[in-house]
Amino acid sequence: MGIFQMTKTVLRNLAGGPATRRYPAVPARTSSLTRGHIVFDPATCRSCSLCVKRCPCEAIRLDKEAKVWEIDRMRCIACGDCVEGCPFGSLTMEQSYHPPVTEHVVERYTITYVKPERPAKKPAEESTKEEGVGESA
Amino acid sequence: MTVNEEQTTTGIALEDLLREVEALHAGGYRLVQIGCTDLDGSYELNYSFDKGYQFRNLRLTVGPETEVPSISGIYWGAFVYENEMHDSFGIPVKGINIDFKGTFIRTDEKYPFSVTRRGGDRCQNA
Amino acid sequence: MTWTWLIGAVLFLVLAPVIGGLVAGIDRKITARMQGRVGPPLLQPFYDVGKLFEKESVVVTTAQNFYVLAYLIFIALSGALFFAGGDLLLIIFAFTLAHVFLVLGAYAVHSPYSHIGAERELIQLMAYEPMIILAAVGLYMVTNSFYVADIAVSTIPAILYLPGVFLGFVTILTIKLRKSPFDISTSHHAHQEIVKGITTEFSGSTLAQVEIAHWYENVFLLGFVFLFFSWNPVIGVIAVVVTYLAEIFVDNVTARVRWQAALKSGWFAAVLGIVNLAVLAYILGYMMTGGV
Amino acid sequence: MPERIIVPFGPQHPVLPEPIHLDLVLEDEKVVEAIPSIGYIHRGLERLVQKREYTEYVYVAERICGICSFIHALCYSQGVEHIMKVEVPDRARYLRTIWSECSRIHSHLLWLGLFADGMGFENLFMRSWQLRESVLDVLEDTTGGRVIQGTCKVGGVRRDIGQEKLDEMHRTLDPFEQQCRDLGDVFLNDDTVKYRLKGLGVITKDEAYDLGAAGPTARGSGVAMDHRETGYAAYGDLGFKPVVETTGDCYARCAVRVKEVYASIDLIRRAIEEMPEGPIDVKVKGTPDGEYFSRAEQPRGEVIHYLKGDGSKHLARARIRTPTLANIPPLVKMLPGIQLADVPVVVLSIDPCIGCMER
Amino acid sequence: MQTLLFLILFPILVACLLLFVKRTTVRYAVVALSALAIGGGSIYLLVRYALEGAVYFAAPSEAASLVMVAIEMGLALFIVYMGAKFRNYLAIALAAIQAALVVYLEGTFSGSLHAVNNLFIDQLSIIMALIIGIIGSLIAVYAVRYMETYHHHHPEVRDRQKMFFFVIFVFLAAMFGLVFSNNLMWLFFFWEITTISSFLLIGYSETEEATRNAFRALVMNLLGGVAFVVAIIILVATEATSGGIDLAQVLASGDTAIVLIPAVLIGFAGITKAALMPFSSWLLGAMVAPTPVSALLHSSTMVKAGVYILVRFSPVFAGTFAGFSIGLVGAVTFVVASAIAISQSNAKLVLAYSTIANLGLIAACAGVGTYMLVWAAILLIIFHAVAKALLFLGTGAIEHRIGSRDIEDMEGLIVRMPRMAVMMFIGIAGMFLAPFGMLISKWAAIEAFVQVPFGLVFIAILAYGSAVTVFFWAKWMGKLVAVTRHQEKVEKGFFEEPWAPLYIITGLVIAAVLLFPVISSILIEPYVLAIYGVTALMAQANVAIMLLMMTLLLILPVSFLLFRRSAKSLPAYMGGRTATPDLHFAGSLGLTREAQTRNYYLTEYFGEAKLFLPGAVVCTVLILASWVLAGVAL
Amino acid sequence: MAFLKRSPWILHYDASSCNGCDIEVLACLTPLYDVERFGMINTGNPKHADILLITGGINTQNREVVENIYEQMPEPKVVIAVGICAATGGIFRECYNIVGGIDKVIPVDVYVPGCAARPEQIIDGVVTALSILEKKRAAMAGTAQTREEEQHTEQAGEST
Repeated sequence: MGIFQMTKTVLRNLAGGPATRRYPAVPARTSSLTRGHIVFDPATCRSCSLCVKRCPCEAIRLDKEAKVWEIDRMRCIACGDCVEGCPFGSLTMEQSYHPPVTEHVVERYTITYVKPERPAKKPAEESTKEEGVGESA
Repeated sequence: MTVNEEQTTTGIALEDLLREVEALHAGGYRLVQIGCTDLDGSYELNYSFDKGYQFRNLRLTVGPETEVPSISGIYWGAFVYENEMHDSFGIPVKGINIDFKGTFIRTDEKYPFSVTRRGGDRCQNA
Repeated sequence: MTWTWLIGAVLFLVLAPVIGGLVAGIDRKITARMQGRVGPPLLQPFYDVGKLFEKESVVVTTAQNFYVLAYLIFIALSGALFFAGGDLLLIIFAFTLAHVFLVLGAYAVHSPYSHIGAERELIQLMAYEPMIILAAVGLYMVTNSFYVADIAVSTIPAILYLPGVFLGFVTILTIKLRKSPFDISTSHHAHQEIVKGITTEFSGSTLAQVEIAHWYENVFLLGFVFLFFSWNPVIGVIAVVVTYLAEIFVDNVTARVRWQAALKSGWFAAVLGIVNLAVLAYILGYMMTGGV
Repeated sequence: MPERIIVPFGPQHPVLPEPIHLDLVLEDEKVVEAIPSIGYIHRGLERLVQKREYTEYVYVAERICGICSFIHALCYSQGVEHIMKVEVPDRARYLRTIWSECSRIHSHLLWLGLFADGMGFENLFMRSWQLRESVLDVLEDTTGGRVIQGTCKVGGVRRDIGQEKLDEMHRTLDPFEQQCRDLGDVFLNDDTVKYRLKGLGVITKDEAYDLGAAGPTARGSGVAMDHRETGYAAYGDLGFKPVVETTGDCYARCAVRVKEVYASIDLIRRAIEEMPEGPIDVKVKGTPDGEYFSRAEQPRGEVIHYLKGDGSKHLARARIRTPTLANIPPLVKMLPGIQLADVPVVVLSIDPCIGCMER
Repeated sequence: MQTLLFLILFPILVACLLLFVKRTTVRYAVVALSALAIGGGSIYLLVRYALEGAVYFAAPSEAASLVMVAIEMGLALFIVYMGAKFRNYLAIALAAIQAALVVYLEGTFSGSLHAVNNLFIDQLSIIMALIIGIIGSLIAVYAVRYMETYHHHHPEVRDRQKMFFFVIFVFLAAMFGLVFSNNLMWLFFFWEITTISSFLLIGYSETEEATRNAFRALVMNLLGGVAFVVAIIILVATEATSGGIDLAQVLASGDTAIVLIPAVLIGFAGITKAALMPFSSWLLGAMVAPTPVSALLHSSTMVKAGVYILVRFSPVFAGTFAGFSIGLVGAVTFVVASAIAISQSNAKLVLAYSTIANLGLIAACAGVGTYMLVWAAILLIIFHAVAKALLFLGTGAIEHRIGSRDIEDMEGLIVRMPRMAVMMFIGIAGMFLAPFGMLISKWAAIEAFVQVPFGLVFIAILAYGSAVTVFFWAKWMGKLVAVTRHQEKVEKGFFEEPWAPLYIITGLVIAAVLLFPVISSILIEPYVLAIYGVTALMAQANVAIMLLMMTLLLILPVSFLLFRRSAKSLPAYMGGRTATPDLHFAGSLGLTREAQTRNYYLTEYFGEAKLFLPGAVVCTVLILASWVLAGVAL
Repeated sequence: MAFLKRSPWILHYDASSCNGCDIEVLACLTPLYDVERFGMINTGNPKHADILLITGGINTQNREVVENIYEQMPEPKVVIAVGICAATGGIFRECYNIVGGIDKVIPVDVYVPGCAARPEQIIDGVVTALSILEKKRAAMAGTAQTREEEQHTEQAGEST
């Protein structure tokens, strides 16, 4: 009986109701690993520019002078390499994706991280110092 | 890695190409691919064959304007690779059975991999 | 002559688009459910047509609009004649005329895809024409009249005499409703080798007209189905509903066939009808001689 | 004499999700000549090896194609690993196998859906894609991406799958296989499907071999050739027999893919069962110097990444030969003589992945 | 009676006159004037006799009969001569047999070869006379200019126009004689004249093909002629019961069993003349003749003589199995010829096949022969004659402009030759679309067959046949209306066929639909009533609906005014390929190709090679069956 | 009279994408996402389409194809660039055969980010596009109306 081979599926579908995830009403399905979009925390970034180096598609730019961190959402492939590479946890991968836009603009953040005034003994400070040197150079 | 396949690469001369390919064809090899690599000032052509996961590669080095004979008379399906070779490297291939005449891969700049061009990529977004 | 026929015609002209659109909406909803989807809103066909009227008018040649308008008018006319109780054969011929106009519209635009669609539409026309004529003849043999008005009020359960004819008619109904496996000239969803076939070049309000004509046509065809059961209106309505559901079901469980199979199926359906009618003629002849 | 119908088929065409163009010359509806024309989505990403570091190029490699994405990355990584003589940890090899097979199932289900759509079987299309979503859910849960996983890297994998998740996957495999078998039954036994597929676009075994056909196209013609037999990743441990059909028509190619779905489910099951413990990657140091023809079995057939490094951070040359390119000659041979209605079916029967092919 | 004689003799006079006219303009004047006279005469006939029923005239008999026998012998000699010249011995043999039979007839039964009334007229004759008088003479007028152009296009053909027009007018006279004869000997004489005319005109171009086809036509028609003579011999031999050679008496004869055998034989003659299967090949071969010949002889008039005689005898056929069998020959021819027409792209061959098909349909009606079917058959004769004449003439005119008679080359005619295209459109519509004539007749035929025992066979055949018909006509129509771009207009040319005949015939196609209730009530219904005592009627409501449809069709083009505004024009969809307006696109391999559309011919399924043989075999068997059945009835 | 918002018919074209976004566009049609809920139909024919969904960047070969398809769509119409390749060329931006995003050839109304864009994102993109579509329609109706009014006044002027 090969004519109505599909019958089983059709009947099951009719009986079982639609499988549709009613998206706008029900939030999108994500998992803990879902790579949605990158969120930048200007308060913790120390302008190390590791993220810029690691980004395989040059979506991130950093102007150390102006203390401006930019991300072009229209270049980002959300691979998460920058997140893995960021030593300060300034970058996080959100599970929700970035909404569509009607105009192509580069997102721009002014880095608000202020070097904490602390005695210069700890290694963390060393590194920031180094960075600072790099910046000036 | 547990890949149990051996790959052999034999360098041959241009005039031996058809004879060698004919021999492989007679030996029951199938054509896997024809590839091309741009070296400085010349091209390295790889004719790859396979029989029972035994990989054999014929290597040919030719100059920029050297005309290469088509093997599509032996392996009918070779035309895709030969057209590709012509369109991206500018190597003239003689006697392809289905010759797309430069329209197989149409690129913004002609022969993007050509060694004689070497002006760097003219990419608008670089 | 009474005025009742006019009422039937006017009611058809006014109500058929509404009913046809609703049927299309229900169809899409049920189809979606059969595919495990939610499906569009019930009124979606009306939104679609409304949308099409809002679109810019784009043509390949202005002549195409003429043919589509003629198609719409003659489809409406044949349906109106049907519900006015007219002569079935004349209605079928008017119906054919309407389709020829649609085909000509597709020819007129002179585009490869429309052209192939038009050829296929003609093949379909050729496939279902014999059966639809035989259906009319069958109803005549049972009720002794070609007039819908007479057939509709006949107290003879036509279906009992014409099971083969009805089966054949249902087969060509699949062609007419443009349902899989016979949606070869154009289909409701465009994933087809000839894009949208016959309607490829029709857009905007012209496409809306084709759609409305299709609604008219469906109501007319369902009316035709009803004729087989008209001795009992309740059963008739149920039969129409069941038939349509069966069509949706078949649409969902089959692949599209090639034109050869469509033609063969249509003609084979007609053979079914002929066999039925031959048996019927034999029985009628027997009854007559028996009566004498 | 104006004897023939000439129709431009594509590049934009509803049955072809990707652009390919055919000049169709028809007599009535019989195809007498069909010359394909490609190059609509040629990007030139082979050249990108010279701009991206060899480790970063994995991201490009997996975007050669959004369907076979994982296996492209795998093939590339294996090539680099071979050149650099990096030994990948066992767990990574198993994880790679699982993801490879997941993407094979998702690709085949996707293809079955498109194929059904090409035959005008809308409901079957919907059903195939509905099933495919459950594979995508697994992929998203384990890698974070639905179609582009981004987990393969040179030296191993970027993510691990926890035991809990592995158990869950193992549990859901049985019902999933049942659903796939129900779906497969329609493809293999439905009359209208058989009517459309049997005897269509026949390529004999010799022809297939001689034309260099790859993957299910070759296996549908009886050429028992499947690169998983060479035992890369964990295939060598798990053991594997290629699925072969002999009639060489569209039905055979369809049957091969249907049965490969079952085979893949089985492979995943065994991979989960035999999953070794251990690290998932090794640190890769240095730069590649040397060349290698890395080969792997994609859903569409054998893919070849020819990689050549010159000791710098950038590879000197990557040449990617995708299965679709190898299947173009058989396609050109299949087209003449069929009906117009069958053109999409035959074109789809080689499972063209133009994105791969054009690079 | 004077009118009758005028219509028979006047064309002969004109014919003789035309033998001496060389210049086209003069010839045109002569032909146009005589056409006016002949047309006028036939219309007068309508006015004078339409309401009178059958009227019989005792025309001079003795002398005329002698002249006829003499001419017949002369013709036989001519055929023998031609046969000898072109080595066609079959033709010689048949002509000899026929001549021998005629001599035998004259010698043995000379006493019985009298009819009280040699000429007569009734409504059927009037209809035929109108077709001959109006359509025939219009075609003759058209032919004058056409032949001039023809010779311009075909310089290799010897200019024998004088002979051509002589034969044309002799033929017209013979046709009139044929439909007015009550004496079967006379009828047979005129019958033979038409055969010879056809032979001469088919062979006009004197090419090998033309000669071969002319002989084929001749041989097949002579076969029918022999059957005709045999029928007359039988009738004369059984004069007491059958009524002899007086047509009216034969038809009125009480002993139908005896009359049936000659009727079947004459029916066979009709089948050959109407080119039903298996004799269809002569009509197809006849398409080598110049187009006006095809229009006049091979669609509108001469082949109608075949079905005319069948319709005449249908009261005899009615209710007999022999008649049923003849009807089946027609029906099978209808479906097979229609199906083969699908596979043809040559316009004239399509027209020829469609002619054969429609003659088959008429024969089917006439063979079964109930009153409704006869009514339908006569309707078919009228509508077919008008529409087909238009189509043939149109095809001829188009061929001279575009240099091809292939339907594929007629693509976009609506742009290139708008007026011609509209006329062709109307002509084609006349052949198969709803309110137009042929379809009404088919509809009537279906309604009639339903009431006949075993009519189901015919309905089934008709159902398939008309489906097939729709296919091949509609695709031709489609070619005409395709709006192609960048096509120069070729309507005006150096050689102008007169448009007037085309316009008039187009008008007639439409008028036939609008006036068909009148035609039916004045001419057909009285005829059927007179023969059967009952008649068919179209329901008033249906007539009204058809008129409504016709009106709609006439009004609809006005809607073009609506569409002129605001629509944006875009090129056709080409799969995303940019294409020029004339559909050239950049194809594979770097070639520029032109998207082409071509109709489907489905040769694999409907080809001549596939269908002709089975059709011919079935029809041959049916013809033999009709003889056997007639014999059994005796 | 905003039928347009309830019945957006989409046309999908793969400019030079890697398939990732394409299959996600197609996935939108399938039971789990079922965009037909919003009246969306994936029509393959530009002449019927309201929304053009393009994936992948522009190259020399497909530039004229994209232009052609866009031109064949009747007004009002919107273009959605799906995925980052369609927006800027994405990861292939630096390939020799990529000219750039879709907006190099035709005006783009909505950009959907993502590599590959997820079905939910595409749905959101279409929803964003709908309001633009509606605006365009209103503008079109407006101009048509003013044109008619102008004609009326002209005629009135002539008659007086």
